Amino acid sequence: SGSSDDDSSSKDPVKVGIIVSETGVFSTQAKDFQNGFNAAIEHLTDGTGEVDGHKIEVMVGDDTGDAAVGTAKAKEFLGQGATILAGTTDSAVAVAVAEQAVQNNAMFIGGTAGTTAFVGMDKKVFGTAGSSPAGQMIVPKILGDDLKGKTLVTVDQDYAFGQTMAKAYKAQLEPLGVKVVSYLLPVSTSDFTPTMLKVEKDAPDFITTTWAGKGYNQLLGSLDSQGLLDDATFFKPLLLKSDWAPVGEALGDSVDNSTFYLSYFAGATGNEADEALQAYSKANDHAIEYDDAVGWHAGAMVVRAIQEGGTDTEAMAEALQGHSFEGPAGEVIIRAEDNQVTVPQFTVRLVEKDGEWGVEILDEFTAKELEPPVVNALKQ
Amino acid sequence: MDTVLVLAFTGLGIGSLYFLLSSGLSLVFGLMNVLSLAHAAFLTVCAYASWLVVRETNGEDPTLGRLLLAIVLATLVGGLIALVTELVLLRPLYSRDHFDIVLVTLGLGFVLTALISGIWGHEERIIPLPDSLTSTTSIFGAPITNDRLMIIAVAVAVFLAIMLFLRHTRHGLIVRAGVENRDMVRALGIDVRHSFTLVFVLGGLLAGAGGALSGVYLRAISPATGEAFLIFAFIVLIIGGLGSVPGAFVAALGIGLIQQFANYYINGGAGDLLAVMLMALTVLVRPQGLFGREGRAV
Amino acid sequence: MTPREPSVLRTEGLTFRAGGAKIVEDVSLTVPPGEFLGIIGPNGAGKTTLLNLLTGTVRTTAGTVWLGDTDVTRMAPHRRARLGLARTFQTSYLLLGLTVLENVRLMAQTRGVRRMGLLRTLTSTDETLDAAHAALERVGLGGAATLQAGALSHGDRRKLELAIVVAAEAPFVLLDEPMAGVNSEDVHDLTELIRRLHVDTGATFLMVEHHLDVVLGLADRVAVMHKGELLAVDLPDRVTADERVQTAYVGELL
Amino acid sequence: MSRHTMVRVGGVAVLLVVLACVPFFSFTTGGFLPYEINSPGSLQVLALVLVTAALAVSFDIVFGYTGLNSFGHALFFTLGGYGFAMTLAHTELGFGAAIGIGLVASAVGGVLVNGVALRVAGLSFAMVTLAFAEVVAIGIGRNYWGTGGEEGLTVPYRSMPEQLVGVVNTRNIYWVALATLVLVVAVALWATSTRLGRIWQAIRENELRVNVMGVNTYLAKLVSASLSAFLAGICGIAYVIVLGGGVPHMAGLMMSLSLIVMVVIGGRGRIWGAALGAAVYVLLEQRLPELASSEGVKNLPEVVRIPLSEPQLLFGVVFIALIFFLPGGIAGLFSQRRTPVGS
Amino acid sequence: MTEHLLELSDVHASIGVSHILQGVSFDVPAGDVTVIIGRNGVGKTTTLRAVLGLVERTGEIRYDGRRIDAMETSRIVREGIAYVPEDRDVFADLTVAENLALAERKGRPHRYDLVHDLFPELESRAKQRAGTLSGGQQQMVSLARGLLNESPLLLIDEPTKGLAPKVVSEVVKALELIKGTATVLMVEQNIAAARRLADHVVIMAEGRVVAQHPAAVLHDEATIREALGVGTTQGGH
Ligand SMILES: Nc1ncnc2c1ncn2[C@@H]1O[C@H](COP(=O)(O)OP(=O)(O)OP(=O)(O)O)[C@@H](O)[C@H]1O
Ligand SMILES: Nc1ncnc2c1ncn2[C@@H]1O[C@H](COP(=O)(O)OP(=O)(O)OP(=O)(O)O)[C@@H](O)[C@H]1O
Ligand SMILES: [Mg+2]
Ligand SMILES: [Mg+2]
Repeated sequence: SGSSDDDSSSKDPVKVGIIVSETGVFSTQAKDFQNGFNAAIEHLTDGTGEVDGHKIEVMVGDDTGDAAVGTAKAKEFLGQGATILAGTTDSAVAVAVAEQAVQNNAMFIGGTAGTTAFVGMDKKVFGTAGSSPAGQMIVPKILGDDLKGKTLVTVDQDYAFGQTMAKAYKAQLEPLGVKVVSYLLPVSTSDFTPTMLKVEKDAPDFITTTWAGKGYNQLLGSLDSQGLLDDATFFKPLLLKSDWAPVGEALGDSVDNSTFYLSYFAGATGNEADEALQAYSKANDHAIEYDDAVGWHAGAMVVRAIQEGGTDTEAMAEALQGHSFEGPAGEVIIRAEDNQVTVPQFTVRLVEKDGEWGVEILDEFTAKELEPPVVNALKQ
Repeated sequence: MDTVLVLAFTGLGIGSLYFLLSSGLSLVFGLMNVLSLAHAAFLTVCAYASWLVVRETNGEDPTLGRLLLAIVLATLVGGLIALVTELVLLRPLYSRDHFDIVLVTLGLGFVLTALISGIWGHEERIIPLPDSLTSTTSIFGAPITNDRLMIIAVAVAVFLAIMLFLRHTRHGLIVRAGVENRDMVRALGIDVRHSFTLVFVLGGLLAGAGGALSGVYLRAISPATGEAFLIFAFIVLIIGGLGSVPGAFVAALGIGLIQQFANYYINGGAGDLLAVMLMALTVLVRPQGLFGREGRAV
Repeated sequence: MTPREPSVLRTEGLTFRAGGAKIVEDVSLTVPPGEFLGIIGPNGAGKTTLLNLLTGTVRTTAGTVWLGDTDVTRMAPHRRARLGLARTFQTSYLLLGLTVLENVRLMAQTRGVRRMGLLRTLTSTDETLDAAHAALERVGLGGAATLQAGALSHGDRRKLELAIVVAAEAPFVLLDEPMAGVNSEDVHDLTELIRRLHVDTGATFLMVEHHLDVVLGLADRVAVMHKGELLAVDLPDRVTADERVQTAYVGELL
Repeated sequence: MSRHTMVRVGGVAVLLVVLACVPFFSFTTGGFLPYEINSPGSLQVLALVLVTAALAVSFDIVFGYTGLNSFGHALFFTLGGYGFAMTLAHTELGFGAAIGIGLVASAVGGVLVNGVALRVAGLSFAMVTLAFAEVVAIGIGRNYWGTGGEEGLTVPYRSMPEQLVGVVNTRNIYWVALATLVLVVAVALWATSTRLGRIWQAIRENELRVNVMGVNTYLAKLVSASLSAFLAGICGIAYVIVLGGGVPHMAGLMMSLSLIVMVVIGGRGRIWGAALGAAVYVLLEQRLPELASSEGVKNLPEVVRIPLSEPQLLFGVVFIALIFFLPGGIAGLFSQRRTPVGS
Repeated sequence: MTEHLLELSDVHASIGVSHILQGVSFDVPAGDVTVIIGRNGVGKTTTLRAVLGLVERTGEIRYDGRRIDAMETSRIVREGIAYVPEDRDVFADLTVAENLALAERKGRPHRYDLVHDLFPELESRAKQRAGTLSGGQQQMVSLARGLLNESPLLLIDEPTKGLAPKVVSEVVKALELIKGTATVLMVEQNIAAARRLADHVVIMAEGRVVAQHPAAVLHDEATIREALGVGTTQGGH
């Protein structure tokens, strides 16, 4: 990365490589992430795109959901002198890109990827989504008090994310006296009837799932049609808005006594960032999703890193550790010990109004309340 | 007892779906000796077709009538794509190595699947079902969802129809002979082209029905819908015996049942691995499959 | 594995059944080294099947096959071939996508090569090449060496089958209707070729053929098969004189 | 040495030198590659191209040369790559041992899987190999056996030789990829030019004929398939080195099927054809998204935009066109050695 | 009714890049048996296949006065031409009965009596898969398919090949019977059989017709030897 003194800007620019799945399975999330990111940069630099004289030069690459393409993109950007890489929803790509950043002394700020791999991975690696298991800290709060002797049934996909979730529920809830029964089923499961037969025998008080993508509709449908939700409380995280209606419909009448939680939706807090994000999105004709906030967090972290660290990645990373800031969903905390990023969450109900499904806030939980214990501290 | 019955019916349900998905493959393979790698893509396209029909005819309030209409139209779409494929892509290649046809279907599979994701994206699309299908019927006291019963009934009907077609028309004979020696069939005064087209279109219709019904079964579809079943269709074909429709029927139901019971009594997911193991065992012990004929003549 | 030179070829109670039908039934046959045995019999008598049983391309139901002192009944076809059993097929069975020369050369290189020899690279100056060319010359296909086998006419394919057997330099040669489809003038030439091969190599020959004059001209003895059974094995003129052979096989001569 | 051979050997030598020197050149390729040809981004893409070309060559041995329709080649690629990655990620055995384990895994897997699958022929063989490959793909997806699931399995960079870590060392990774290709091509060229290689070709034509010539055709096929599997294992290891970890798509159905596409595009049964087909394929796969997301394309009507943003669509169309109009693939343009003949 | 049921004039045929028939012209008189002889590889089979449109061909081919050289094979056959191919070409996977059933042409009587009379084997083996038949039995199936319909013109390629002597004479007798009702164009290597059946002889060499003779020529050793004998061993291509 050569410097050019005679440039109009007095200081070196900072190159940020954004890697997202513009094509492939996660293409909607890619747009959201970018929108949130750009909104944050615009808002936090007052539209200049400069921080203390450092111009933020953003390069965007499509990883197509393929780790090989993502890695090549990462090398391309690093080779061009990028000091920060950010983005992507696909865990396989995100981990591979983060690895490249680490090897090359660059900073990495993750996107919506559900992986836990970033926590404690390296000083310069940060998540933004407050991903699992941090996201699950909200669960005991949903379940309420006096959990002794209660039973929770979890149904998840049998792959890394689902397996992590199943473990997390056990670790978190069994000390509170909850009996946790976990079912891990193949991602390709298309018929949940046999599992439901077993769940019925467990006589659960609570049922939850993080099932995403193919099959969740079926899962919810059979929970309802087998009558399991008559006696048990159902809760689950909410993701894309386009899922709200199908989730609501699949649950039938049971939707009214089910609880959902999510990290952001437009207008969740009405704070400055929230307003700014909404304004920016409106101007750009973009419909806000939960992961617009994730992009915002990444943008805010980039701005903060440059403010404090200039172009020095060590200093950038240090500036983020232990830092907290106000995002569209409320205060975000970056823990110094393991770079755990924790975000606020909301519990909500799904309600249908005039054929449109929306959410009604039940409760808000600050990041502080939701911080998970340190499991994988950074090696100093 | 209830559990066993429910498991048996869900097993038969998924087995019937496997049959619907593999019957077209089996028919086309058995008669034309073409392993259509585009079959999975046909399924997907037809699943989307049924979704479009449901959506366009106001999916807000799904009724059984609309759904049936969607299934019928999707089936026809399957036949239509197959027709075009046969006329444009396959017909010019019959005089060539059979494998070239397999390759063309592979390419076509790429194209169709990519087209679907290009147009409608990768997200899942929901197929809303009427209550009459999502509610259950009690069979010997076990609650069975009606959509399963419908799929089982369709599978049995399709099986019988295929057997009738093979027994009572000359087309099966002509195509089998045509695969061996197309010139000789022509030299007997028979225009083989019609029969080939007909059989391939039948395969397409079956893919259409299969695609639409897998939408019903899964309640949601995505560009990967067809591909996800391909592996099971293959397993069914190998175990049942390549090209034997009764073999595919028995193997499909068998695999469906075994899968459900294994998933319940061993653990979720054991069924998939067990199915592959059964296939390996079949290959070792009886390479021609349950109903396959031993080695073709040399 | 021992034979790779003429020794006694013997079967005892050789039987093959398929689909409930007796196709070859209890055939016991002894062919002394170097003999030329003609095999005749009506269509479907089991002659080709007998050859298939000898080469192992069909699995024996009962009985035994010996090459010299070696019981080869359960041996795979390729192992029997390595013992020196070479054959032609009734309908040509060739590597149609390869050249005529490569068809023969493959046989030449397979013969006698030790396992490791398989890893030697082929060069254009290879002894197998000369052997292959020589074999092609012998059957009169010298000019067709570079053609693709698939482009040969029917009769020429029969000659290529013979060339492969020539290149095998095998002590046991099984010929299945070598003259079928060969034009009548070439029949004389090929008959002479086979006679010379037999004399030159001293190999044991078994030949199934419907051209009676060819069989009678070449064979030391003639075996007659009928409905899977061995009716008789005898000198050529005695066989043709046999009443049963006359009615079941020869019929009225044209 | 004949003149013809000398020209060929000379040509290959020049090509090798040029390829080896790529990291020292610095020019742009008009959008084919990102930035200068020796920038890390370009070298990375080129390394992927080279490794995939090697993989396609290994596949061509079994598919093009021996005529066995293997639909599960990705399995052996995965065994090598994951064997290597898992050893590094879960043990302290070190880099050398990891390579050894990767090689053994693909070799043993090759013999066992093909040993079973070769009991059936033709399209059944295709389906059986595919099913076996799917089991492994499923297992990896579900994070069985410590495979890391759909996140892949990152190789801890501290366990890799220093020379292979970091963007500055991308050129070394490029050379590893080039060496892999050279090795695989050399083995493939040698193997197919032996008598055994000729036997493979003959088996493709008519197995029974070869069998009665005295060849144990089952064994010959098994050797072909296993050698091919072993070479795929080598490519798997190189791929993991290039990517810095195992990724689940290595095992996927798409990988096996796209190998078929690559080899057919390049020309079945021609070593350099397979390599070329793979190169074209990977280059397009890597670079088309760039084109699709460029401003110029974004504003185009859908009929143009969709195909460009879905590379599979283009491959499919090109592939079909090739089968129709150029059955010998790209290599078929330059030689008529394998014109199919109806019988 | 024309005097010549089949007329070929200047017929050329190619397979791939090989130009195999290089201007074949001859006529097949109605009601008679015409036999083509010639060395292996001169194009006899290709000539029959050209008539049927089974190879790429140019030139003029008339059947019963009508041009058939642009017609699709199955059309030509339905005009009333039956074909018995050289390589038997039975459908190995189908049974004997199915093989025969495929040959049945609509609107014509099917002479199962004749066929079963000639080859009783086929009746008893109706359910056997044709691929498992012996070589000669397959030849019988192939002949039977050609004889099943009452076709005005029969194209027969080496009918006696691979048949036991007794069956050869039976086939010859059968063809003699048919001679009255149909026109036959056949390739035959068996000179004895040819002598019995032929009314006319066409001699081919190197993709051309070199002579057309009355049947008597078959008794002329010298001409026959010249047509079939010695000289270059390699056929034209
Ligand atoms: N699977 C089977 N089921 C019933 N019969 C069979 C089967 N396989 C072979 N045959 C019969 O076995 C007999 C022997 O056939 P083979 O080919 O040995 O005869 P061949 O003597 O060589 O006759 P040709 O002279 O016609 O070639 C034939 O009658 C054939 O129909
Ligand atoms: N597929 C092909 N490709 C190229 N040339 C071919 C092909 N088939 C046949 N030929 C050539 O065409 C010529 C004529 O073949 P044809 O089969 O008509 O000969 P024929 O006179 O019937 O010979 P035979 O008496 O051996 O049956 C032969 O020289 C042959 O080499
Ligand atoms: Mg025989
Ligand atoms: Mg001929």
